[in-house]
This record gives sequence, structure tokens and C-alpha cells, in this order.
Amino acid sequence: MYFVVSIAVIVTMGLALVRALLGPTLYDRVLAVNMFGTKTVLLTAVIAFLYDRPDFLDLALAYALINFTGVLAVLEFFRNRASRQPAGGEG
Amino acid sequence: MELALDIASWVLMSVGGLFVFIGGLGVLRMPDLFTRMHAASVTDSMGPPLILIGIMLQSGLSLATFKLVAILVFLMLTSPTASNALASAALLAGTKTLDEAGDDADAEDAS
Amino acid sequence: MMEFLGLYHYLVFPLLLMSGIYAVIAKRNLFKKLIGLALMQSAVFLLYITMAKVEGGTGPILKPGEEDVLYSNPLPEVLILTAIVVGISTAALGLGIIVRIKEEFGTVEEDLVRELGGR
Amino acid sequence: MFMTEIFSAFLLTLLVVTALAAVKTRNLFVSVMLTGIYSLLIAINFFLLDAADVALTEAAVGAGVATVFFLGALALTAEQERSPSAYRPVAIGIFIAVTLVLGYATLGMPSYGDPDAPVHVHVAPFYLEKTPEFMDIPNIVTAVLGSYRGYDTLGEVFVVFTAGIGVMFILGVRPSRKSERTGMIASGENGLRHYLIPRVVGRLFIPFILLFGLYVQFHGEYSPGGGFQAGAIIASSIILYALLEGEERALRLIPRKVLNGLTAGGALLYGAVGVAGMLAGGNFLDYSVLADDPVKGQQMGLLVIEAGVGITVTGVLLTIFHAFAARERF
Repeated sequence: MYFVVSIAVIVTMGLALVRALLGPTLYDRVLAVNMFGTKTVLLTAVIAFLYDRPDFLDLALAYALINFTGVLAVLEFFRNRASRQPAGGEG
Repeated sequence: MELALDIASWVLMSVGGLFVFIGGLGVLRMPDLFTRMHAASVTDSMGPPLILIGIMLQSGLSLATFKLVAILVFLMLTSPTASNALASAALLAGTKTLDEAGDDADAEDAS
Repeated sequence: MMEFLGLYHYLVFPLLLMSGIYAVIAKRNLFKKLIGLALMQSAVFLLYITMAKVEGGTGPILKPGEEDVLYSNPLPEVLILTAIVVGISTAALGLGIIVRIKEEFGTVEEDLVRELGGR
Repeated sequence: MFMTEIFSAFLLTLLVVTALAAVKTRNLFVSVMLTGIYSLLIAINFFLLDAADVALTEAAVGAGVATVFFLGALALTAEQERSPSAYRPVAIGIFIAVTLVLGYATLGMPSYGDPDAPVHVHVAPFYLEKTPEFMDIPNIVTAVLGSYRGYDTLGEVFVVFTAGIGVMFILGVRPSRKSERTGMIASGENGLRHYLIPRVVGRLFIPFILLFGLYVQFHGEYSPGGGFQAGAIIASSIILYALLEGEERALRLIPRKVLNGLTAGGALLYGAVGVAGMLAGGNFLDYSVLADDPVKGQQMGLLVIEAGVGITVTGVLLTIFHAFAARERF
């Protein structure tokens, strides 16, 4: 039973990875990373039970909590990029 | 009783897995950023709860269940918020929706 | 089949390692070189952890009240656990150096830095 | 467990694809995002290979802190690669040749999961058998980390400490040419103020991340965890605060002086435990003499040195974050 869920989640991870590789915009890639994070939480939770070690759920909990920091960092990066680009360009 | 629990969690987990998979398919197949985001975020608030509740039924009353509830609550808080934040960032940066863009492909990684 | 899967675990290591090395050799952007270094680093981590795995074993946290459980090797885990945190700290040091280079030369492309350099 | 082997083979394939794509793309932001996916994948692989502690460390570091550092540095440099690759044929030649040689060499490795491989017969059985007797804690990884290989960990803590000092020195310099761009964290106290929803949810999260960090720190003897992971988790909670409320507020919460104190204090605490052991009549970093009962002494020593590790890692990661965030705003 855990296998079915794991297969679904892993295949979804593959699809999300394809989206991250294809793009086309930067936001698509961020979306794919975000989705990948959620799927990681699910997969680690399922594997903890698949391996019969429920005490390893900490990993899923850590991802559920910390992924948000990464998303907010990306958001902040985008927000400041708008103010950065017209002034300096790149170089 | 045992059997009923097993069947219930089997059903919940399979349906949850289906939702997750549909979300992945949507993210791959939808035509533009906002529809893709819609596919990802809607299924993200349906699939994970079903799967996690399915696991909870298996684990019984223990520390693991408590952790699963915590994971569920945190996921339900973060994933819509992240989608919202990302969508508003994309909108503010001027990403075109499908109607506006017409048929020409969006500028690659430039926005 | 099982044999092949075992081999596959080891075969991934050279591919990851060399994709990192390719970035370090061929790319001229210093930031990209650092990303390549990070990839190389995690390839080595993966090799160590692969070696720690014991068939049919479980994580090296003792299950209370159960005898005759096969546990995986804790030693590589300890080495890699510390190495991950050290890795991010040293990567941050490299990033700091790159930021300084950018401020002094206005670019992080290696060839341009070399042209502008010499002072 | 035949199925899990298939899983890990699939995930390893994804890992290779991600790594190659991260190297290939010319857009550095995309590269950083792909490194994020790479980190998630490698953490799952660690988990599938029974290394829960390592996976937790990769999660704590890779999900929050690493992304923040790389994006912070990227905001201060250029986002696109400009020059084409150099020596491309040579590099690809080396790539293929060394991959083949290393691939051939892996044929000589002990077969995957073999319980009689040389790695598994030397010291590992000793650790697994004797830990309940010496220390009476279930997490062998923590036992090896803190006690059996205490010197090693002390060295690693000092490497982390030194890296923090290095970043402070390098980025503490006033830039000679004033650049007009701002860093990742905008100046002033705004932070993410205009995004109301992320802000509310983020504030809700901070105490829970802190609580979880403390749980990982002090429950590390019984479940996956310990000082390294906890340090990264606690640091990412403070980084979250800084992202939401602006960097200056975070500095008001934990001033630089306190940060410097934490950075040095943790490493010193670790060393002090060693010296305390010497004063009590044992060897350096021998915790058995710290209490009347050797087992109790070991447990006490482990608790204190893990705390030291956690404090130093938190201090160093936050120092690095502030060094990047405060750039360009002298």
C-alpha cells in the first residue's frame, strides 16, 4: 500500500523535474522546486513507514518547516531584482 | 475493525496518490505559468492530507501520529502561502497570462 | 538484477563527480565553478553513504527491546554529517571571495578578471 | 526490499539529470534552483540508504540556509554567465575518460550492501555492540560523533568556526568602488512587509522552527539529530525572521556582539569539556570521569558538547548570513 503512494509521488517528482528543466520562465522553475519540496515531505513520510521506522519522521517535519524559508528567500530575491536591474544592468 | 481501517487507509492513500499524480501532470501539461500554478496548488491541498491521514490510520495513537498531524498542519499552511506569494511575484514582474500573451511564446528566463 | 542495481549505485558517483569537475574546468564563471565544487562534494558524500548501507539493515539508531536487528554502518554517516555543515561554511567562504572579486573588478568571469587584473 | 531498490535507482537517475542540467544552463539563478532540487533528491537518497541523520543534516542545510547563501551572493554578482565555456573539447574528453576509468574501478568495489565488506568489519561492530554498555543511548551516530570520534568533531567545529571568521574578514572590508546595486535584503526595515500573507504565516512559523530546532538538539541522543542539524535549523528560523522583518530587526534581536560570542563560545565550550575531563583525571575529551558513574558522565559530556556544536553552527551561519545581507549598505 505504501508502495502505490511512493510510486505516485516519485513519478510526480519526475514530472516536476521535467518542468524545472523546461522552464520557460524563472517562475516555472521556482514553482517546480516548491512542488518538489512538498513531494519530498510526502515521500520521506511514506518511506519512514515503509521502512517501519516511524521515529525517522523528523526528516519530513524538518522539510515541512524549512522549505518555507527557501521560498521566501527566492521571493525576496525577486522583489529586490526589480529594483536592481534598471539601475545597474548586469556586468 | 482492523480490516475496515486498512481498507479506509488504502482508499485514502490511493486517492491521495492519484491527486498528487494529477497535479504533476498538470504542471507538465498546462499551457502557461498561472494555469500550471493552479494545477500544482490545488492538488497540493488535496493530495498530501489524504495521504497523511491514510498513514495516520495505520500508525494508531502514538508520537508518530502527532508528528504527522504537525506535518499536515504545516503543509496546509505553507503550500497555499507559497503559491500565493509566487503568483503575486510573477504578476508584479509582468508575467503575461495566456489571454494577454496570445500565441507568441513567453520570453525565456528573461522576465 | 540486484547485482546491476548495486553497481548502478556506484556508477552514479563518477557521473556526478565528473559533472562537477566539468563545471570547474570548462566554465569561466566563478559562481558556476563553486556550484560545480558543491556537486563534486555531494557526489563524494553519496559514495560514502552508499558504502555504509548493509543489505536488509536499518538506520543505526537502536530499536529498544529488539534483538538481532541488522544495523547499517554508523561511521561513514558521522563523517558525512559533519562534512555537510563544513561544506556549506566553506562554500559561503568561496561566495564571499566571489562577491569581493565582483566589487573590485566588476565581473566574475575568470578571463575578464585576468585581463583587468595585475594590480 | 526489491522495490525500494527500483525507487533509489530512479531517484539516482533524476539526480544525475539534475546535476548535468545544473552544470549546463547559462542562467545562474536556474542553476541555483536546480541545486535546490539536487539537495532534496540527495537527501531522499540518503534516507533510502538508511542514513537518517545525514538526510536530516542535508535537509536542515540544503532547504533553507544553502539557498539563502547562494541567492544572497547571486544578488551581489551577475545573474548570467557571459563567456562561453573554455577548453570545451578537452573538458569533455576528461569527463568521458575519467568517468570510464572510475566506472571501471567501481567494479572492484565490494558488492552493494554486502555485510562482509571491509567497511563493516573493523570498528563499526564495536560501536554497535558497546554503545549501550558505555553510554546507554540508542543513537549510535551521536555516540560516535560526540565520544568515540570527539577529536574529529572538535576539528570540524573549528573548521566551521574558521570559515565564519574568514567570511567576516573578507566581507567586512569596505568596497573600494561603490556599486549602486543593493543586496538581496533591501535596506531599511521593510523586509517583506508588502506581502501580507507570507508575513503572517511566516511569523507563525518562527517559534515552531525554533522549537523543532531545540527538539533536534536535545533529543539527538534518541532520534536523528544533534548539534549540527539543530544549529542549521535554528539559524534558518532567525534567517526567516530577517527575511520577513528586515535584516536590521534581526540584528536588533541578536546583535553582532552576541553573534560573535556564540560563534566563539560554542567552540570554547566544546574545548572546555575536554579540559574538564583532563582536570578530573581522564584524557582530553574523555567524558567518563565527569560524573561518578561513567555512563552518566558520558551522557553529560555528550549533551554539553552537542550544545557547543549547536551554538557554534548557529553563530557561524548567522554571521555569514548577515555578512552577505549587510553588503553594500555601509
